[in-house]
Amino acid sequence: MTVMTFAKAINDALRYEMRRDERVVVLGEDIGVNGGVFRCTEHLLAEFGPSRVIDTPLSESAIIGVAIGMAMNGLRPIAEIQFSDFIYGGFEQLVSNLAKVRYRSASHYFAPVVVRTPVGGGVRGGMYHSQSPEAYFAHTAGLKVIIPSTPSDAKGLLLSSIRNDDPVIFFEPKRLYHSMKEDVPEGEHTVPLGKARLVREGDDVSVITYGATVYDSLEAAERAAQEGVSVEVLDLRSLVPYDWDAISKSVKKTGRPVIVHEAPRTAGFGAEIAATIAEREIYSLEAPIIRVTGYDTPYPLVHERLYLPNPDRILEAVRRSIGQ
Amino acid sequence: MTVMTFAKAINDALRYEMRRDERVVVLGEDIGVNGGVFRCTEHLLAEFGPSRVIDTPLSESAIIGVAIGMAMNGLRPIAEIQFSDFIYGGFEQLVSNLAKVRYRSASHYFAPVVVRTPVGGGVRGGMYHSQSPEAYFAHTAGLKVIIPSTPSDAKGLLLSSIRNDDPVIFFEPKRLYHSMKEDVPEGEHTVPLGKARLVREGDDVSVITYGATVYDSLEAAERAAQEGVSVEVLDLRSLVPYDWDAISKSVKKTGRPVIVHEAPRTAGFGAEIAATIAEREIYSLEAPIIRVTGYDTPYPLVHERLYLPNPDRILEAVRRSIGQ
Amino acid sequence: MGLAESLPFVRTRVRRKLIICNRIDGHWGWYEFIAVLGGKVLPDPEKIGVSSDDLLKMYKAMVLTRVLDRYILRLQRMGKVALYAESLGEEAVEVGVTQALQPRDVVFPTYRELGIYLTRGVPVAEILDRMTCTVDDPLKGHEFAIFGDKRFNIVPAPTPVSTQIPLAVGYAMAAKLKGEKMVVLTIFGDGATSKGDFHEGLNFASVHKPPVVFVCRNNQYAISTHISKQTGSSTIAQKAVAYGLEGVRVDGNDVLAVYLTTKAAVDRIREGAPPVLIEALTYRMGAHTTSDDPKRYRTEDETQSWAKLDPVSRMRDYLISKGVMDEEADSVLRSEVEREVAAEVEKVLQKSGPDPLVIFEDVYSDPPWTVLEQMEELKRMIGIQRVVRR
Amino acid sequence: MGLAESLPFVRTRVRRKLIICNRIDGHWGWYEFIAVLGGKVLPDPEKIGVSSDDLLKMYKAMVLTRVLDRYILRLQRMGKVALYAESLGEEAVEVGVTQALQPRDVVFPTYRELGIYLTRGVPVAEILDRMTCTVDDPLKGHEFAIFGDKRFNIVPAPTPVSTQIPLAVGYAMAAKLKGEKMVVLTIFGDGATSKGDFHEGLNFASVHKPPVVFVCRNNQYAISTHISKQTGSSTIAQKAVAYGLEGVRVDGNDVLAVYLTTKAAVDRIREGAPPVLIEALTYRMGAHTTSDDPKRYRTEDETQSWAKLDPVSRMRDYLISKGVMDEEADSVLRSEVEREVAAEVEKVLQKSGPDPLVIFEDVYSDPPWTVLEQMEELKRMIGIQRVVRR
Ligand SMILES: Cc1ncc(C[n+]2csc(CCOP(=O)(O)OP(=O)(O)O)c2C)c(N)n1
Ligand SMILES: Cc1ncc(C[n+]2csc(CCOP(=O)(O)OP(=O)(O)O)c2C)c(N)n1
Ligand SMILES: [Mg+2]
Ligand SMILES: [Mg+2]
Repeated sequence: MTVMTFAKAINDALRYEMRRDERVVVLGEDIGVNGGVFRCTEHLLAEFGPSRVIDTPLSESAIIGVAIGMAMNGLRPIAEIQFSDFIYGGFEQLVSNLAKVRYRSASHYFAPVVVRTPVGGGVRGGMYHSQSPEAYFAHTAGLKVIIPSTPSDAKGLLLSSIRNDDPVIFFEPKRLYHSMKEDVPEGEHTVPLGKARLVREGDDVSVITYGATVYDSLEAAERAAQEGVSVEVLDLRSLVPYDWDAISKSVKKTGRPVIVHEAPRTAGFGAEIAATIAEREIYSLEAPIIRVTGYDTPYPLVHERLYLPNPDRILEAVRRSIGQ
Repeated sequence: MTVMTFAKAINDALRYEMRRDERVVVLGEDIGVNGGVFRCTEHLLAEFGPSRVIDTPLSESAIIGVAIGMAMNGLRPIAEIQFSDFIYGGFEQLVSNLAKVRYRSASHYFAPVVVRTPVGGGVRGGMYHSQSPEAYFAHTAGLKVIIPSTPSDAKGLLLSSIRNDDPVIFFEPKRLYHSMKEDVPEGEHTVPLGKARLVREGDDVSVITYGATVYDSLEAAERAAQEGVSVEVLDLRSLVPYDWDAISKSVKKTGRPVIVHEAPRTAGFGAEIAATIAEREIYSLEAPIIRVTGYDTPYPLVHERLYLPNPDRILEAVRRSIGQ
Repeated sequence: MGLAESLPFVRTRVRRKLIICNRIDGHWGWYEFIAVLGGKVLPDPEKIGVSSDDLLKMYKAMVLTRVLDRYILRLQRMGKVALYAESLGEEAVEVGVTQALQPRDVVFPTYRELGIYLTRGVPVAEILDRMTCTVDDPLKGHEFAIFGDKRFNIVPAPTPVSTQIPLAVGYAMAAKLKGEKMVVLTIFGDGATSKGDFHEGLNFASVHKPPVVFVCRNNQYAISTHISKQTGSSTIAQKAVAYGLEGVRVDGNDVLAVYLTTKAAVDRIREGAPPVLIEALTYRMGAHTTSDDPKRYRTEDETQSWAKLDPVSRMRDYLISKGVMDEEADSVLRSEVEREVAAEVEKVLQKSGPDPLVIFEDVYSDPPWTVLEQMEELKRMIGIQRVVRR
Repeated sequence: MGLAESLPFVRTRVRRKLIICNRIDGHWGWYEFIAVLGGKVLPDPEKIGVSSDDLLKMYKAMVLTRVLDRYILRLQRMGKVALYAESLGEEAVEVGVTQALQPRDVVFPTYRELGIYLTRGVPVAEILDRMTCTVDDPLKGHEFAIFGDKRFNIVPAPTPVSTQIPLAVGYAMAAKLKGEKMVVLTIFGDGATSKGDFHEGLNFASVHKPPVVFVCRNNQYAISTHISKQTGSSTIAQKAVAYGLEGVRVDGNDVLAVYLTTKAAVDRIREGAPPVLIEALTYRMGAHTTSDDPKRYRTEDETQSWAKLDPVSRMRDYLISKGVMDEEADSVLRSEVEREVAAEVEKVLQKSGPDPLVIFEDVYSDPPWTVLEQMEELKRMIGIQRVVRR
C-alpha cells in the first residue's frame, strides 16, 4: 500500500499494465513529453518510448479512430481525450465505430479500447472544461462506461477496463485528481466492472451517485445524521453495466431514493436509474424518486458551486424525501 | 386542405416559408438537383436558386457549422442531415456551438438553425440508416427537439421551428415519409412547440410515445380495446420542451403509464419521462412504469420487426400494466 | 524518385494531361495522369513486367465482378437483398488495387467494393450469403451491402463514409509497432475526402508514417453531388500536399495503371516509405445504390461518353491484341463465370435466414445484464409475436 | 497574380527561404516567406504605403497588448481571473491582421487574441470586466479567457479548437447572399489545422467561395506538441493546395508583413476573390495558459532565440530608425499605457460579480419549463445555501 492521489493511481495503473502487457499503448494530446495536462501519464514516455506513448496531433476523431484500428490489430490502446468536453469531435468514431465494430463484423474484429477522459466541474473550468457527458455513452449500445471516485478504485477499475475485451469509456472526475488521496495497493489490484460500492450504510434514504458527487453526498449524509436521518450512499462506479442488485437492495431497505449527478438533469443517467426503479421497485417506494443534478444549461463559469449538486442541495432533497 | 404525404408536407412547409421569408435557406447533401434522397426538398432549387438551396460537400460538421454561421448573420438556415445516423460527424458543432452560441456570447449572437433529419427504422435500413438518436439531443441544454408523426404536424411544427429563435433538431420518422398521408392545410399552418397531441382517449393505460411508434401504439390500443382494455395514446411531438401537463393529466387518469420509443432503452428519452413521472406523479401510479423500446444493441438489419417496439410488444406491456 | 517516375513505361502513356503536385519538401514534380491502356501503341506485357497469369487473373476478376454485380442487383429487385451499391464501371480500381497486395495485407474498403472481395478470393457463395443475409452470412445479417471476413483480411466498412480511414491508420501503426511487414490499404470515394476523418486520418499518418496506402476511388459523384461541388481542388491527388505526402492520379478505368501504381506504392511502403495517396479517376456507370435514380442529376450523354472507356472492354481488347487470350477463350471464360454465378444464386435462394437471437450477438464480449435480460424478453415475446419474420 | 507578387517591396525581404505552393489551377508559383522588417535595409514607410498614423497605431496597439497581457496574468495569479492564455510574442499577428480590416468586417478569433480586441478599439475596462467576470462583463461570466462583443464585430470563440472555422464560413456565406461587402476573418492556431473542422471549413469555402480569410497563427506549439508532431507538412500555407486555394506564409513577428499581406488578401476578397489561407509564423514566448509549464517540453535556448525576434522591439526599432517616432516619444507612450492600464485594473478590482441567476440566462430565447423551474429551484435554494459564492 502506498498513499497515492487519484492522478497518481491512474499513472500507477498505466505503468503497471504497460510493464505487464506489451500490447498496451497510450496515445493522446500532450501525454508524452508533457506527461498529460493532469500528469496522469507522467514518466511513461521515458520508460516505454515514443512508439508506446504517443503524442498525437490535435484531432480527437483520429485519436479514437487510430486507437480502434490499433485494437483491431491486437493492441490494447488507451486513448486520452484531454477533457471530456472535447470528446464530441470523436463522437462519430465512438458511436459509429468503437461501439459497433464488433457487431458490424460479427466479432471478426473487435476493439478493446479504453478512452480515458477527465470529467466534471468544480475547478473553475467553465463551459468547456467541466462537462459530464456520460449519458451520451451510456445510451450507446456497445460501450461500457466507468467512473471511479477513489484512487484505489481508479487503479482497480482501470486495470479491469484495459483487460476487458469490450470498449470502455473511462471517466476521471478531474476535481479529485490532486485533491483525493488514499492508500492504494501496489502492483496487481483489480476491481470488477459493474459492481457498486456501498460507501455509507443508512436506513432512511438511499443516495445513489457516482464520481465526485460521492463526496458531496457523504457530506450531506453527515449533516443529515445530525438531524437524525440515516442516509445510505451508493457509489455506482460503473454505469454500463450498472449494479441493479445493489440499487434494488438499498431501495428495498429505505424506500426513498435520491439520485445525484453533475450532468444536466434532462435525459441524464439519473433518469435511467429512476426509470428502472419505477419499473422494478415501485412497490418498495415510500417517496417520490428525486434527482439532484446539474441544471439544464451549459456549465457556467461563475457560480459553479450553485450549479453543482452541492451538499446543500442534496440535503434538501433528503429532507424532501423523508417528507420534511 | 390537400392530401399530402409526410414528405410532401415537409416540402410544402419549406416552399411556403422560403417564399414568405427570404432569410430562409436550405443546405445539405443531395438536396438541390436531386431534391433530397427522400425528395423532401424537391423543386426548391428550381424555384429559389443555388444560393438559397445549397448542395454541400459530404461534411456533416461543416453543414452544421456553416448553418450556425449563417444563422448568426441573420439567416434562417435549415440544414438537412441525410440520415440521423450520420449526424455524429456534426456532433461537436451541435453540442459545442449550436447549443452554446447564445450562452457563450451572452446573447450577442444566437443561431436559429433547424436541423432536419430522417429518424428511425422499419425500412430495412440496417445499422446506419435506422437509428433514433434523439436522447443525445434532449440531454443537450440549448437545443429544442421535435418529432412529428403526421403530415399536418410535420408542416405545422416545421414552420414553428423555423420561426423559433432557438436551435431545433427536427426528426422526421422516415418510414412515414411516403406511407403516411392526410389532409394538410395549405398555406399558413403552425403547431406550437411543446404541446403533445392526444391521439386516442382511454381510461385504463396511458401509452406515451412519439414518432412512428404512435401508429404501433394505436394498433396495440385497438387490439387492447378488443380485450376490453381502454388505452390512451399520447403523441409527445416535442421532446424539448415536452408537455408535462399532458403527461401528468393522462397519468392522473389512468395511473398506468407505458412509454414507447424506438431508441435503445438504456438512458433513452423514455427514461426521462419515467423519471419525471416517478418524481411528480408517483402517488397517481397504480402500476410500475413500463418502457417498450428498441433493445440495447446496434440496430439490426435482419429481424428489425422484432427489434422495434411493435404492436405485440406494446400490447404485452399494456397487459402487464393492468396486471395480466 | 516519384511514383510515376518509377514506372518509366507509363510516362509516355498520357491520355489526358492532368498535372498534379507531389512532393513538397525538396522540389516540385510534374506528374502525368498515369495510364497504361491509353496511348495508340500499348506496351507489351513483358515491358510492363506483368505475367500472363496475372493479366488473366485480373481480367477474370473483372468479368466475375461484373457478372456477380448484375446478379446481386437482380436479387435486390426480387427483394432478397436489402440495398446494394453496384460496382459497374469501377471494376478496374477494385481489382487493380487488390492485385497489388499480398494476402497478409489488410484492406479497409467501403460499401461498394465487390471487385476487391473477388480478387481476394472470397467465394461467390460467401458473398451471396452475405448480401442475402442467409444463415451462413459471415456477418450474421447485422448490416447490408458491406462485406468483411477476417480470414481474407477484409474489414467490413462503416457506412459513415471516411470513418474507416483513421482505423486503417491505427491498424497500420499496430503492425509497425509489432514489426509485421504488412501493408494496410484503405479505399474511399471522392465524397469521403470532404469529411474531417479523411483529413485527420491522413494528417495523423503523415506524422507517424505507418505502412498504409490511401486510395480514392474518384467516380466523380457522391450520390448526386458532382466533384466540382465537392471540393475546390481540381484533383484529389493534390490533397496529399497538405500532409507533405506523395499523391498520384491514375486512370481508374485502366486496371494495369491502377495495379502498377498501387504495387509500386505498396512495395515502397512495405520497405518503410511514407504513406501515399492514390487517386483513381473513374466513373460510376450505374446508380449510386438501388435506392438512387441517376437520371435526376446527370445526362445520358455524360454516362455514354464514359461507357467508351469501359474498363472490362479495355482490358479485354488489350489481352486480345497482345495475344494473351483470343476471342474464343474470352467467350468460354464469360460463359463459365455466368454459369458459376447462376448456380450459386440458385443455391443461396434455398437458404433460410439467421436465428432471431442474432440481434443480441456481437454487441459485447461480456454483455451487461440489461442486454441479457432483453434477450430473454425477446425469447418470451417470440412465442406471442404476430409480426412477420424476415 | 499571387498575393506576394502584389506586394513588390516585400519580395526582396526574404529572411528565410521557405517555399510554399500556391495556385494549382493554371500554374505553379514559387513564393517567398513574406517579410518587411527582415532585410538589412528596411523599406521606407512611403514605399510600403503605410501612413505614420497607422504605423503608430499598430505600435501602440502592440504595446498596449503587451502591457495589459502582463496585468491580466497578474490578476490571474491573484485569483481574480480563472484562466488566461497569454499573447506574449504573438502581438504582431493579432494587431497586424486586425489593422487590415474595416470595422464592419467580422472576426472569429480563438481564446488567445488580446491584440485583436485592442486593435478593434475595445476599451481596456471592458476587457478587464470580461476577464475578471464582473457585473459589467459583456459575456456575463459564462466562460473564461474568451472575449466577444457584437458592437465590435468580435464573435466569442468556442474553446474546442477549429470549430469556429465553419461558423466563419457560414457567416461569410450569409454576407455574400445578402450582398454585404463585409469580409470575415477567422484566426486559429497551428494545432487547430489538424482537426476535421479546419478541413471541412476550408473545403466548404473552396466550393462556395464566400468572403472569408483564414489566418493560422502558427506559434509552433499546441500546448506541448511541436508542429513537427502536429503534421507531416512543412508549412501550414501549403494546406491551401488541398482546396485549390491560395496559401501564403508571412513572418508573424513582423507586424507590417502581417498587415500588408492580410490587407492585400482582404482587399481582393472584398472584390470577390476566393478565400485565402495566411500562415503567420510566430512563437509563443510564454506559457500556453496559466495552467501550463513550458519548461516541461521546450528549452530555454529555443525560447531565447525567438526573443531576439520580439515583434514589439522590431517595430519599435523600425519606427525609430525611420524617424516616425523617437526614443522619448516611445517612453512617453509606454508610461501612458502603463498608467492607463494600472488605473483600469484598480477600478475593476472594486467591482462585484454577476447575479447568481445569470446561470439560467442566454440558454434559450424562449426557455423550456424545465429550465424555468430549475431557476425557481435555485432561487429557493439560495436562501438555505451554505456554499461560498464567487
Ligand atoms: C458521413 C456520411 N454522410 C452521408 C452518408 C450518405 N451517403 C452514402 S454514400 C454517399 C456518397 C458517397 O460518395 P463517395 O464518397 O464519392 O463514394 P461513392 O458512393 O461515389 O463510391 C452519401 C452522401 C454517409 N454514408 N456517410
Ligand atoms: C478540440 C479540442 N481539443 C483539445 C483542446 C485542449 N487544448 C486547448 S488549447 C490546445 C492547443 C491548441 O494549439 P493551437 O491550435 O496551436 O493554438 P495555440 O494555443 O498555440 O494558440 C489544446 C490541445 C481544445 N481546446 N479543443
Ligand atoms: Mg464517388
Ligand atoms: Mg499553436
